[in-house]
Amino acid sequence: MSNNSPADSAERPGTEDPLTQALLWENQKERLSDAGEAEPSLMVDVDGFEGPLDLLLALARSQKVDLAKISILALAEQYLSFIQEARRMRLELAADYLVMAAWLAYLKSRLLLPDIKDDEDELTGEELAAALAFRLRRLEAMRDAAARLMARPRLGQEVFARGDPEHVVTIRHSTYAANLYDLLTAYASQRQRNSVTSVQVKKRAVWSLQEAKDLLVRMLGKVSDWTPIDDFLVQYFATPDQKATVMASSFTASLEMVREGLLELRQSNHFEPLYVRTPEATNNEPIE
Amino acid sequence: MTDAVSEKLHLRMLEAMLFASDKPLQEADISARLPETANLRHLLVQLSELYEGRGVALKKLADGWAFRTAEDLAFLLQAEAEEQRRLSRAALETLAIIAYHQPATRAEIEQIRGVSTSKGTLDVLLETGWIRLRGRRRTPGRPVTYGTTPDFLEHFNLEAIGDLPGLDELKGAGLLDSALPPGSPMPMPNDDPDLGDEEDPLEDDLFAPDVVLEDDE
Amino acid sequence: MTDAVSEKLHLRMLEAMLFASDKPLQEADISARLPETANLRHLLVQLSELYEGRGVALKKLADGWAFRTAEDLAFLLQAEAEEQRRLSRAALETLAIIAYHQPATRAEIEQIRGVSTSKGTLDVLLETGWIRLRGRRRTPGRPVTYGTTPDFLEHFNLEAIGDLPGLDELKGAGLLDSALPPGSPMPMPNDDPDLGDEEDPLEDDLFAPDVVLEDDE
Repeated sequence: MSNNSPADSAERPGTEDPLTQALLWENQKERLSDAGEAEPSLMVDVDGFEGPLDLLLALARSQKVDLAKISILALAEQYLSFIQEARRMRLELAADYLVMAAWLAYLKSRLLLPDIKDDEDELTGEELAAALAFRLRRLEAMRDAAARLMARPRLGQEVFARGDPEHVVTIRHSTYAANLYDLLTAYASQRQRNSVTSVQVKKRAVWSLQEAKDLLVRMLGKVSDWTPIDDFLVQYFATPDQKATVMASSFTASLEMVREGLLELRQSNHFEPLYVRTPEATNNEPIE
Repeated sequence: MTDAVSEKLHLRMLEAMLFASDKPLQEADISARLPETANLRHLLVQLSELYEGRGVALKKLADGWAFRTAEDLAFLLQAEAEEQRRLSRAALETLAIIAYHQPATRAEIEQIRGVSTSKGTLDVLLETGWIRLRGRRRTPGRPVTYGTTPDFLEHFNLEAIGDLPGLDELKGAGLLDSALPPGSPMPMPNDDPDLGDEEDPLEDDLFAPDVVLEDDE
Repeated sequence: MTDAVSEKLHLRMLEAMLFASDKPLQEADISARLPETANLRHLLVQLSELYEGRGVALKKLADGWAFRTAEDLAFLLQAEAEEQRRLSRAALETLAIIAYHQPATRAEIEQIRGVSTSKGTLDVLLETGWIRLRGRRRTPGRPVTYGTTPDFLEHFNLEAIGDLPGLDELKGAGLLDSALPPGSPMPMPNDDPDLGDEEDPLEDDLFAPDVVLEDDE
């Protein structure tokens, strides 16, 4: 039935080697052209083809003429008889091969029948044939281009780069971006944040009125002469905030004691020192 | 320094930089590392001449310059040859189509090959680093466009995409025109990293490298 | 082939081999890949001479022969990359405190910020060149004092450290929005290079941990 040995055809699909494929391709082409139309059964093996266009191209090359001058009509007939043969043998063909067959049958009819110009937009048979010829030429051109690319002296195959490159050592310098606004914002916000978190209410040392009065009673018991009140209090003026509370409390206490007749106060003028003594009447004990 | 002395120094600097690198260096990058007074074009010509006929040659590759072993010495260096994955015929054709027709969509590749492209074919090519996803075509469905990379040029020893073998003939024959039938405008393959009018960038999230945020703490 | 022609070919082969190899080549390995007639010793001398005074030199290293960049051009292989980095918030605050409260010790900075300062923060600031170690505070433990540098003034466009705006001005600029408690101290920053009364110079041995006891002769 087929001239292809089973081993030959089995080898074809799995092959990845482009060179081997190219050789197979050449073999196939030769077989196609040698056999001609006398033995169409030869061409039924479609395993080695990459779709209907590829098959058409192989058939076209079997015409041994320039693709530009190829007879599309003959090509269409060749393809159709190929498909017919395949069907006769009940071979399974992929759908796209059949679609192409249908299209070629249509093309054939358009080429054989005189052109009926019923639709301006419709392409004539010749135009359709030219389009197909173009596609075949273009596919072949791309195939040739691939071969020419692979035939170039390639890096790592035929030409070589420096095997031991001396790599550039990158020394990184960082430059930092920050402007005055960033700086001030950072300062202001952290000052503010911190002022909120660190406010502590200090426990203030406060003399109560009673404490001041007790102190005055103890100290003034033996004062018969006018004496500046500060002289008694100075020993408690250790810190400024204590001074304030001592003065305030003892002044208030002294006023209270005057009202009670326990004490006399004298001040010559505003902001002058305040003098204090025990009243004569109650000054029962001589101090001297 | 006299002109002759400084020129000699510049030539040595150029030689050292190109020799040290295994990748082509762009002229702008070389200039940045040479003194301002250096005339790079002139130096490159001089250096090329210096290496003419030697075992190593200065080549203009992938829009840059690089030293490569002389092509005729390939036989000598087969010990260094890298094991290369063999590409299937489908992959080779697809690569050629992308190279000559870029930017090209999958549909365009399939239209030229007349057969659907298996996912594996594009994957294999992407893995070689020779092709890349460029962007999206501004047409319905916004298909991804493919193009070649600088590594492609470097691997195939090409100065620029315009130096693809047989490009002028293909153009002249109208075979790079994807429209049927052969029409007037003859497109040129374009591997410009900048997207063309008909391309949109890929989505940001699709293949964007992670954005690295710097932090010094 | 005349001797001269074959010698030239051998020289090219040697050059290409050494160039393409990913490691230095031993003489035995080179010989094995050269034609038998080649005189390797002679070729190595010739190749060395060819590269004399050039940007690349042929070197005999411990494990064989290899091309290396001329030593005086090593600087070309060092790229200086500048990267812009933003200061972290912690670093900015620390910098601001040092600027306003200098001379300031780490403990003082921490007291003002209310959080501990990582070593990294001060390191980053030292790297900016905006702060410096000034001296040591004359207090127990003799902690290092930090202050700003002239670079700081220059970067932030200040004529003198006293030009930093005060609290009232910060408030006026809307940077401080709520009132600070009355009596919040506004420091008088001092970046005088001469050390103040409360500072000792840094020891020569910068990080000598020993506390130096003052002698009161």
